[in-house]
Amino acid sequence: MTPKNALRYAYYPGCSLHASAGEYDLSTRELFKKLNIGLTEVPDWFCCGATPAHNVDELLSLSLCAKNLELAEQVEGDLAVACAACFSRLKTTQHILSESEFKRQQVEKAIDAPVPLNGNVKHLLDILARDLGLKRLGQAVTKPLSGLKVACYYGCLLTRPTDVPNLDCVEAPTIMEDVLQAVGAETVAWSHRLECCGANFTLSRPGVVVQLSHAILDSAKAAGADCIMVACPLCHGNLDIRQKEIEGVYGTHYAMPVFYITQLVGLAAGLKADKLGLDALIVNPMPLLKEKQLI
Amino acid sequence: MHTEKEKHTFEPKIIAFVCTWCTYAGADLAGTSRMQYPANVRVLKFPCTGRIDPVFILKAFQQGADGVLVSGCHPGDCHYIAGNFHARRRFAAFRKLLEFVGVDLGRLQFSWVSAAEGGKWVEMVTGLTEQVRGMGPMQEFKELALEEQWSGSIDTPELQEAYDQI
Amino acid sequence: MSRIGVFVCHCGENISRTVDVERVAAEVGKLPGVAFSTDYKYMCSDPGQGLLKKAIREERLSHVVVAACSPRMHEKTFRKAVESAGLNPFLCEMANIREHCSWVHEDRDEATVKAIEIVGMMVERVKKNRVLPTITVPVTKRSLVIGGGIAGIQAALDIADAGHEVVLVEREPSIGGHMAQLSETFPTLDCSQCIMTPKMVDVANHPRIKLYTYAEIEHVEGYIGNFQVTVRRKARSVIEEKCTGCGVCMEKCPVRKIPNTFDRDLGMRPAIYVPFPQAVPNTPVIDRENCTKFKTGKCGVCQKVCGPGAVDYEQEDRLIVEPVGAIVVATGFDLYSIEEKPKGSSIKGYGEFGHGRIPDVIDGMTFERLASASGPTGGKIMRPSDGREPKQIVFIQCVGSRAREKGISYCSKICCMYTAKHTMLYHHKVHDGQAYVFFMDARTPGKSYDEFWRRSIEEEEAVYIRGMVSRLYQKGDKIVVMGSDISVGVQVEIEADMVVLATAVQPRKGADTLAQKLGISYDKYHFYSEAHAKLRPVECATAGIYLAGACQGPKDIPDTVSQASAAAAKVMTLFARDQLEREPIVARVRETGCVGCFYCKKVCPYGAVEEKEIRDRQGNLVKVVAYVNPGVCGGCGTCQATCPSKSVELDGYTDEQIVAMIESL
Amino acid sequence: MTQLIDTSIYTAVTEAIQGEARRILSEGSVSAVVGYAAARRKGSAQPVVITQADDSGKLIFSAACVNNLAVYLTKAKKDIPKNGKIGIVVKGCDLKALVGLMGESQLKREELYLIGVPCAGVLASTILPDTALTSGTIASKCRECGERLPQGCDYTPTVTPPITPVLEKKYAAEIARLEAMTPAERWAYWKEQFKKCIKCYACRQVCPFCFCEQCLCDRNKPQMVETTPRPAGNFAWHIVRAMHLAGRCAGCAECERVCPMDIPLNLLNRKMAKELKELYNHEAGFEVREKGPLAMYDEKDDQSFIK
Repeated sequence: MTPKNALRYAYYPGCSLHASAGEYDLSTRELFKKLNIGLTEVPDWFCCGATPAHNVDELLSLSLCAKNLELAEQVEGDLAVACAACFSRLKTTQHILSESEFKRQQVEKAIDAPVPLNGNVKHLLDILARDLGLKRLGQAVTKPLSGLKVACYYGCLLTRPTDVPNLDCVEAPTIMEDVLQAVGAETVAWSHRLECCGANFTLSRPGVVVQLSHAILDSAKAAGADCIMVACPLCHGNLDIRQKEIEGVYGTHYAMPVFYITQLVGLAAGLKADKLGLDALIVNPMPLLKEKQLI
Repeated sequence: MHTEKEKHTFEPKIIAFVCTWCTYAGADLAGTSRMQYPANVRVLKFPCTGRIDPVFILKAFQQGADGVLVSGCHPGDCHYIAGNFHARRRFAAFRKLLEFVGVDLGRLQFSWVSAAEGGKWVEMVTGLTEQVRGMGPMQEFKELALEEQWSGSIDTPELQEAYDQI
Repeated sequence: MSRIGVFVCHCGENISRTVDVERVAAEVGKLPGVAFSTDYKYMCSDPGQGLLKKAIREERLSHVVVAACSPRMHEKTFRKAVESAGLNPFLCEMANIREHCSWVHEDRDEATVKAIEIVGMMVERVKKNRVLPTITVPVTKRSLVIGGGIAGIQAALDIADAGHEVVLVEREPSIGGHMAQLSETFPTLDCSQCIMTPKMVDVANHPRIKLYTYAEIEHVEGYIGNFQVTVRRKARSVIEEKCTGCGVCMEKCPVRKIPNTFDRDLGMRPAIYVPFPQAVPNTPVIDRENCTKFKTGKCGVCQKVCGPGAVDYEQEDRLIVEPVGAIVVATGFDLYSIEEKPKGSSIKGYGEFGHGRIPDVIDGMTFERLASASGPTGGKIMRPSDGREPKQIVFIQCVGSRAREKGISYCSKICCMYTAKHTMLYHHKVHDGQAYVFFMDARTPGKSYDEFWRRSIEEEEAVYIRGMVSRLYQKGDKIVVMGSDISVGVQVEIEADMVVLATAVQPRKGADTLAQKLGISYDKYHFYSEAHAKLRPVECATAGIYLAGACQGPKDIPDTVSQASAAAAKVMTLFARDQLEREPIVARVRETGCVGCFYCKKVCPYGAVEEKEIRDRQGNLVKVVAYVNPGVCGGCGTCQATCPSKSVELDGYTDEQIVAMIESL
Repeated sequence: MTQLIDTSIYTAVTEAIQGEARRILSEGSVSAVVGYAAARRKGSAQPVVITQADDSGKLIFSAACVNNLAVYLTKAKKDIPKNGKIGIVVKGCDLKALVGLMGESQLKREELYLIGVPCAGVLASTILPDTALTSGTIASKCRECGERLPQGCDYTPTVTPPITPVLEKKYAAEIARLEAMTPAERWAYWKEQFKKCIKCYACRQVCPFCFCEQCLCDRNKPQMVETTPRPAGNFAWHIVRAMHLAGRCAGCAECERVCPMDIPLNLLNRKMAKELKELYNHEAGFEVREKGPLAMYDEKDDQSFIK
């Protein structure tokens, strides 16, 4: 039985977590179970429209998010979001609709329901760092990630856009570092924490992605990181899946595993590799984890 | 171009309370620009909307006004720094009170008209005049003024006769 | 019984075309109290005014209503005429039957009826008008100037040269302000100190300037012509009258490694110091936070070596009250800092530029100190981190300015020009170096300004890149500047040795507190507000207080000096008279009715309401009532509308007058 | 269903008040204590001012202690000895009036000694004083009371805090009913109510906030408000009074209690309080404020009603 004041959330995984980022979904569910945080998937949720919708049709993109927000009202608790793009879109939608009465009316007509503008939308990081709290998170650690040097990669969406009330300081956030330090890892100071990986062009202009993601990998390596941690399936795709391709283009060698936040925190909380989907990562993390005696 | 003026059966009496620096000057500008508006409005000049006591609005209605317009400087433009900000709160509260005792707020209009907005002044005056014309005369206060209150009711013919002679 | 005269003007045909003026005069003539009523072609003409004056005398008129144009047009004219005929000018009112009637209506009948009502309303009003005496207040012909930068110095010198005493108050130990920190000035590249220091010396030597440095404004009371200003002279620990400025104390002070803020912390100074060698006054001050004597009680070297015995460790802050008639506020500016801002501040720092943690990312003022011949490096451009000469230098404009996402949307006005100057200074000193400038627009309005900017590109080889910088980060001993060049649409990266940020001009910290003491208004950034953006740009809405320099908005030196002289001219205009006259439209308190709830005081935008004690003959307190200072009252009447018992009344707009008007309708 | 309300603490409260009054009067720390004493009719109470420690035994507290004593410190204060502090017995609702008066410079906190009363409620004015306090006999204002334990007093008896059942809010319900009407219906309602007014001004006399020495409505140069008890004058009087109390009245409902014609006066005041809460998040009487909601402004205030 869960205690009365336990944390409970409505969970919006987003499309990626049901497809290419299955390991993010798996590790999230397992970690939250381990931490006694309730997650109930929003019934009938669908795509938030990121990232193409808001570039082509504002009403459509707002309505997609608004409808999801409305669906989330069925489940008790704030809305937990894993993907940085979904998070950014849902927050932005709330912001735009609370600023513009006109747009809100349009959207409400489109989805034929009132938009819940005051419901809290929270990224997993926020839940771990603030709702659960770094102290309680630290207490849940059974295997501290000591000796693991991690480059925390926020990407461009997690703290943006600037005018929407969001997760942390737009240009100099620390929330990822805070979480990882709480579970015993070492975080490196590096330059490309908030640069874009090029996700928007993943399919249309992969050359751009290779160039941008290369800069990120290069910078992480230069800062002495063993691995990169992300909180966005799109970033993950570019840094992990394309790593080999980038190495080929630039003639470099990184072998830099790219973890989801829930995977690293899960590891520290004592979850086994199979519960974290570590085998789904393209850049094999096992040599590194073995070297650091974390597995 | 002179259009044939429409004759109305009811000409409402509109009283406007305006500040001298913005709205009065805006009304002057409407004049110098030879704009046209209904002749129903009577303008009372105040230094600032901050000087306008809610009692004046009440008094205007009691005096037979069918509509009242209160107008001053836009926020931030007050010649006296903040008089219009104080007025804004005062009237926000007062109109709620009037509404609660049954005054139709269609008869009470507030606006910001700057010294450059002669057109807006015309719009405000014309709009309120037409709106009030549509609502008909403000009977409530006028009827009230006609009623008498005695310690007893007029229930004898003698009293009625005496009353009628007043 | 009133004997009111009504004069209806035709205004040529402007009124009489739509209003039957004769009928108006006839109808109004029937109103009780109206003794005389007539109409005339042009009331404002000489014969028209003559008619008015003659009627006042012959008909023994007590009040006058002129039905003509807007009072905004001719009220002064007719009140003057009435006064010359022996009546108090405030017994004359105008009925506006032109702008508000004949010009806006076409139907002659309607317009005539309306005109009759308007005039009738003013007749009822004028009956209640009272004789209002002109208010005069004496003028103390001394001026206070707050701030000893170039604005304050210029204003003080101008006022003092005109023969009036000036009290100049400066917060720092020396006057000079930011201009004293600059190396060379655009667009002529003359050395800032060379043109500044003679003016500073003039201030020190001027017989009519009383200079308080290391002093702040504690408290301000009073109103135009009659301010009482309390100045806090902070404890300097050195007696100014005794000190000869020999500097031995500074040489012998054992504490030597305190970063000098004047040099943007690049140079060091002792604990007893003057901020820079040309300081005025040349009297040192002890920095008590860092002095060993104050920290531990031991030391006392400076006192021992001081010949005249000027060092006084026991000195305390002193409060001095100065009576002045006018105040010039010239508190200047601060520079925006890219460091992380405390929580709650609406203005944000720059995380993308490292929040100020990259040592070779400096601001423009620090570059000025590096380039200054009297600066900490003797004018050599070096990196703060390792002292090397930067070979690739990047200047970034609009850091904080025009940056809505950082909370500032205005343009800081001076950065385009001083960045151009910086590229020139750099090129003159580092011949093999390359300067890059990231800019949004080059804003160079001003005499010889655009030519100057072109020169930095065409002759001094600065590379201007139109675009913004997204991020700076340290890579080895280089700083990587990631930016965009929007003219060609590409991302650019420059590995620089040093980055100079043209940070935004902001009002001085504490500008809001000072404004509250002075009772002047300020905008959301805390720049002080002028009375009118175009027509009264150096006056505050509060009478007797004037603005000079960057405290009112970002300004370069020529603009600052012009405004300072303008403010001085305003002060001299005020001082040209012995007494001030003002329109007697002020509030008065009816003390019998006042119960001292002070709602009036709470809403007064001018701070004109004071508390006044009423005592009986034995001196016992009967009650405390409100008192409106007529010198300060602006005449808005907000107090009267707020007073529950209507115990405060605005002359010229009394309840009686207004109710009479409403009842006439 | 009528519920009995527990007033058993009133005995202990009475003793505590007596003890404290005796102490402060005999110590001389106050020159007088304003409180309640038993009146002639069985179970009834009336305001009393005592200046001798020996009279402390007269003081009581019961469900019949309805009066807001704050009024005795304003208009009637001339009759109360001026030298030194004055002690006063206050219920939560009375305290709110005192707090308001402090904000309006009419009283000084340091000149008062506040004896706070934990209060389970008092009787409605229409109920005989000797009646038991129940959900049927309790005063309307007590139904919406949120301050049963006055805060920040100099002395508060230590008793078990009163527990009063949650009761239906009559004012809130009545305001909602009126708001749902058309303007014409509301006008008709208030016209009937104000018609009854005989201009006795009892409402003004009993109100702690009507402290003006000369009321605006008594002035005749100019006559802003008609003074005769005709409907027109009555209407004006009640509107002006409600406007003057807006943002100040904390709802002691004394005006309504003393009205001989049973005009629901507090309804107007509660309506204004509700509006000011919605507009400016202001509630009267919780802290001493330098400025009330109508003596201040925010540049961002709502102006949707202004064209």
